[in-house]
Amino acid sequence: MVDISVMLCGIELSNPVIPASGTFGYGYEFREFYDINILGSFSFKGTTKEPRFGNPTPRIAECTAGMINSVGLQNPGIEKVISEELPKLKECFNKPVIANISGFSVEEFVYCCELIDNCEQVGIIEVNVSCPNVKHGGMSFGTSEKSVFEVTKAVKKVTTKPVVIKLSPNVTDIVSIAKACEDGGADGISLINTLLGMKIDLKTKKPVVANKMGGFSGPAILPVAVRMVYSVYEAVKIPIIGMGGVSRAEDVIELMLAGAAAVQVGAANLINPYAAKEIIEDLPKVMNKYGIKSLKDIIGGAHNG
Amino acid sequence: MVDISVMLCGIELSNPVIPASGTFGYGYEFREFYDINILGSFSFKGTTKEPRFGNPTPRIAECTAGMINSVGLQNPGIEKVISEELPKLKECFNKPVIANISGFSVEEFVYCCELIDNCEQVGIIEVNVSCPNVKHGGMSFGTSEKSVFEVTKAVKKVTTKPVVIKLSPNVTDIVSIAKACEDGGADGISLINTLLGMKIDLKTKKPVVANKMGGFSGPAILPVAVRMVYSVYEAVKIPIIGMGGVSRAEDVIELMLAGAAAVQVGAANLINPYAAKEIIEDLPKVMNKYGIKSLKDIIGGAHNG
Amino acid sequence: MTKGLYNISHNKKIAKDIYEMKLTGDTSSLSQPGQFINILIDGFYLRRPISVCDYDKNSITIIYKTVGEGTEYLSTLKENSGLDILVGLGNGFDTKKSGGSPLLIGGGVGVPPLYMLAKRLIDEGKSVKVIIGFNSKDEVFYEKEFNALGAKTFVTTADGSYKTRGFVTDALHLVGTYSYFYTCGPKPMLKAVYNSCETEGQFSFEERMGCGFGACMGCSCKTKYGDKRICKEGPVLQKEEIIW
Amino acid sequence: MTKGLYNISHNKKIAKDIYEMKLTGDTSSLSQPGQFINILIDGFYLRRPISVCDYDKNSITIIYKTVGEGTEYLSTLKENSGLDILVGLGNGFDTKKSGGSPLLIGGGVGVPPLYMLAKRLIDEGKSVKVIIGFNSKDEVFYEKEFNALGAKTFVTTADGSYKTRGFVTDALHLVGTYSYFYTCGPKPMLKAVYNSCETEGQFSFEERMGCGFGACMGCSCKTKYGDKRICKEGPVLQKEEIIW
Ligand SMILES: Cc1cc2nc3c(=O)[nH]c(=O)nc-3n(C[C@H](O)[C@H](O)[C@H](O)COP(=O)(O)OP(=O)(O)OC[C@H]3O[C@@H](n4cnc5c(N)ncnc54)[C@H](O)[C@@H]3O)c2cc1C
Ligand SMILES: Cc1cc2nc3c(=O)[nH]c(=O)nc-3n(C[C@H](O)[C@H](O)[C@H](O)COP(=O)(O)OP(=O)(O)OC[C@H]3O[C@@H](n4cnc5c(N)ncnc54)[C@H](O)[C@@H]3O)c2cc1C
Ligand SMILES: Cc1cc2nc3c(=O)[nH]c(=O)nc-3n(C[C@H](O)[C@H](O)[C@H](O)COP(=O)(O)O)c2cc1C
Ligand SMILES: Cc1cc2nc3c(=O)[nH]c(=O)nc-3n(C[C@H](O)[C@H](O)[C@H](O)COP(=O)(O)O)c2cc1C
Ligand code: FES
Ligand code: FES
Repeated sequence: MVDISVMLCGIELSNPVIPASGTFGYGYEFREFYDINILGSFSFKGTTKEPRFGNPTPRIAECTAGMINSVGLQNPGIEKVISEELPKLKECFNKPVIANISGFSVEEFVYCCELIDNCEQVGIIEVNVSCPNVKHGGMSFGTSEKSVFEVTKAVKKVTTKPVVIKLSPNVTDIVSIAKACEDGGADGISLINTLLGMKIDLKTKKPVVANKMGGFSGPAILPVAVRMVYSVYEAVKIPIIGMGGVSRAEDVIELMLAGAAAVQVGAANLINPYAAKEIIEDLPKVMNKYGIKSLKDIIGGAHNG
Repeated sequence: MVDISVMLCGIELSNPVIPASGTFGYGYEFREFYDINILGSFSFKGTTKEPRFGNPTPRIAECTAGMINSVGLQNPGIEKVISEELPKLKECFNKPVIANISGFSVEEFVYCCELIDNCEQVGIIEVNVSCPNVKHGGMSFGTSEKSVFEVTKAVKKVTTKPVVIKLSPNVTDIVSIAKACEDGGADGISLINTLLGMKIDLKTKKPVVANKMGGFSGPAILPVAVRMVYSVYEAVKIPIIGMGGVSRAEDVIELMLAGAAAVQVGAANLINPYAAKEIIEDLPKVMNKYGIKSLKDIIGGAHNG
Repeated sequence: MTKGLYNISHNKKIAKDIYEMKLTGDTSSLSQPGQFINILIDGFYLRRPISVCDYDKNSITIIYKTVGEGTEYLSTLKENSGLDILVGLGNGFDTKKSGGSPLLIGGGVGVPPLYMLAKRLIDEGKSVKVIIGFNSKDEVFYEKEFNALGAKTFVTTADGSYKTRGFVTDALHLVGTYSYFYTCGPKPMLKAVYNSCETEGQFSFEERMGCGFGACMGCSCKTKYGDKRICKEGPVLQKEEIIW
Repeated sequence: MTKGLYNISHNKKIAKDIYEMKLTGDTSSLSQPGQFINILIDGFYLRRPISVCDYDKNSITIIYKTVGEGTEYLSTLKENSGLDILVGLGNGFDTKKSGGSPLLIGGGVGVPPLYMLAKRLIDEGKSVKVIIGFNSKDEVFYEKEFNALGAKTFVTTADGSYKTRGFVTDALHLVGTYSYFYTCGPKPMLKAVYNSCETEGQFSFEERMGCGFGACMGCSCKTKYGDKRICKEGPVLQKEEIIW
């Protein structure tokens, strides 16, 4: 018998597989497909202070081995998520959930984290710093050491829950940014959010998505994710949640060898609603194939020797 | 009859298709496959001041819809390229060639460009600033506005040939870096070099390439290339050579709509030695399908309206 | 919703660039006309949403147009190949509101879902009239099939090469009165129908989709009753809630 | 080098995890034993390099081991499917230097290219001895085939389950004298052969490849005669030039 359980920020997960924010709604919709309690955890749709409709449609474009989305953080706002979505979720999910929080100013992040702090269903807060920092010229929070440090410090002050900062891969130096999060007191790092990408329709000769560019994810980006997890693992002591292109148990193991303590599955859920379930079920088989007894033992394994 | 010719830095190319540096050797090896004079031009293997063996092997890893290489600029050094490779090339290629130059200090770039300036076979110098800047802590030249500006200024002083700066996509703000090149006097921008990526072998549990990480290219990266070409096109007036994942005529058109004046084909040449030829042959057919009369007319077409 | 492997029992051209495909497999998750399926095509990352044209206990009929690489490839598939499909997506048309004499208006590949709808309405004892519009004669399909159901069917072609010249709305004066309408087709057509038909009615919309089952928020639209997902609370919206 | 579509005329298991495949198509670009082909496999980005085991006017035989996803998939392909292949890659073995009684030493999937080599050497009137090494009895292949050519063939298995126990070098004392040697197999084996065989000889190497035809510099190695590409100036190197 192999052991697929892992520890993440002091929480024992029955397995490392976590549906990624934005690809699993607020969870209960997937209970039509399977008992979502089999999941390690899941990260709910990016939630902001105010309700947001998000970007105009079309919001989706297809690419080779991946897709672009420009959903633009559509969500009903943190208050409604707490008053309506979490109670609905409670009925079908009895594990700690990951609350994915977004904002356009430090105050917005703080506001959401303060409210979430009281939700006992939430085990970890995942702070997505890829949104444009409206107070500082629109470059995202996640692209400067200074602003990730500030955001991390600020949210850590208002919550006792573990805070994981989710970083954008669209940066020159992911290692320094991850270190700034650690310095700010982060309890973990989520890597990676989507790559900035664009698809142009040859028929209309215009970008496919109305917002012109969007977040590129899917199997195509896995090598970038592996590289970033590997580099950050060497620089920080806090755990890393790896993601980007995971669509099978092999990819989970690859990211864990690079240094991930747990792994999120994003776009794969959209193509196959059973993706996360199938990955969990395949893990023991693939572990046996590669002589792995316990997933806990392989975290960062690619760095030895 | 459609018109597939384009202008690049004052040179008329019979078509926009240019094999990318590092995937076409010094050219004459491909004459075994077809008459390489059908190419718009081609960019020869990245050449440095000193001869280089490059990185240890394995240097190649396979990814979904792409590959990682860590060749590490293996080349016989600029002197030998000029004395041996260019004369051999002359016998099979009668068009201006693009000289791809790399270096680890500004002086090395200058040294190579000075020598190349005398080669009448060379139409354009493509300065690859993705190599680590050994004098400044190892981050590549291409990741800072200041150093691309410096390199550009320095090489422009020693050559009268058009200078195109080839940028790394592994940066937070490609637009500012491209602008710094323009400010430094660059005659064009090549976009994009490879993404930094990594692949771990589940059997050995180690990175596949000896150098651990390497340059990720192939169809998987096209959306990133399109996005960067699109963004840079809005910010600079000099022409852009687009590349990254091009493997068919449709991709050429997509990059040109985004803003590329010409397009390079990299990894595709390795999988199919006839790739560039087939793309050139397919262009008229695909142009007809999408109602395009002249390629010159579509450059940046996705920006209108 | 069910996910399963479906077998192609036929895949044949029925008009210019238009194919009819019959798939065998589990149809237990289908209930309403106007629902759709989401097809995984080898070599393409996203699934392709296609409306159910008809179904029975163990087969589904769809009609699709080859407009891009995915549908081109689909049209090359042979009988007995299998396809991974999500079945039973979307809300579908509500036949309860139809009144006694509903009008169905379809344009191009908006026509297929109306076939199952016409069948259902006729089964419910209603008198059904149909307007189906195409670009030109060689693209016309299913006129015979609608007539065979007992629905009085009017055809328009934009170039006048067959029956009434013009758009679907140009045939409205031919159909007389109707109690309600259902429509599916390209957005400009839906808009014209919205402006021309005075009864209440239902509209089926298209949108680029990430998942097709409500997970990604890729297909959202604003309505007077709040934000809806075309794939989940749609594709069918009520006339009164639509914001153009 | 030629690029073409080759037809699988058979694809059968001949030992544990070992398959023999026969491909029909243009072989005009093959000249030396020890050359290789580079196979495009559906769904994989890079081609897979595999040595030519034998060829004639219009067919090529290869033998491959299922070690990963590409070769696993290859083993599932049916007769008459087509494969896009680059043929005629690498320098191959030079038979001129062999002397009258060459020894061929192969390990695992290093054995196949030696088959064509043995054939050629015997055609040239030379007396050929062969040592082929495997992990265990169920992995042994082509012993019969080598014997049928008239080559005196010694087999080793690492676990001793068949013939001589040990590595190929453990059978060296059985073969007597030889004029020259040719070897192909895993790197540790090549190194052992290098250290054990005193005549001159040729070594066939493997390396991860980007292109297989000299364009990418992915497969370079240092030799005493300068940098070489395994795919172009190799895979066969002369003993005297090798740097380990
Ligand atoms: C609810 C719904 C029902 C549909 N029913 C039918 C039907 O019954 N018959 C039919 O022929 N077509 C139908 N369509 C349109 C059909 O989905 C597209 O024609 C098809 O996806 C095009 O795929 P492609 O690969 O050929 O085109 P490409 O343009 O190559 O596809 C690229 C991407 O864009 C998406 N896309 C392109 N056009 C559309 C579109 N019009 N709507 C949504 N996504 C699109 C594709 O799904 C794919 O992700 C329906 C669409 C929706 C949303
Ligand atoms: C010149 C040459 C001749 C060869 N001849 C034979 C032969 O006759 N029979 C045989 O069974 N094998 C031979 N090999 C090894 C064969 O190429 C690999 O076993 C095969 O590529 C593995 O593919 P995979 O998808 O199953 O493995 P994976 O590990 O999934 O492949 C991943 C990537 O690594 C590459 N790779 C993995 N192992 C090797 C290897 N040993 N050498 C080079 N690339 C590798 C693959 O080509 C692919 O790009 C030869 C290799 C070379 C270089
Ligand atoms: C449709 C869609 C919506 C997403 N929304 C969010 C979000 O709201 N918050 C967030 O942090 N990440 C969001 N992401 C990013 C994913 O959580 C994940 O980081 C990324 O997609 C990479 O993983 P993948 O390649 O497995 O999709 C979204 C991704 C997709 C595809
Ligand atoms: C094997 C290989 C070697 C390369 N060597 C160089 C080089 O020497 N100089 C350079 O500027 N780019 C080099 N590149 C980058 C390519 O020129 C190109 O920018 C990149 O691969 C993206 O294009 P592609 O996706 O079409 O391969 C190399 C790429 C590959 C795959
Ligand atoms: S397509 Fe994903 S929610 Fe509608
Ligand atoms: S594999 Fe490309 S040069 Fe040898």
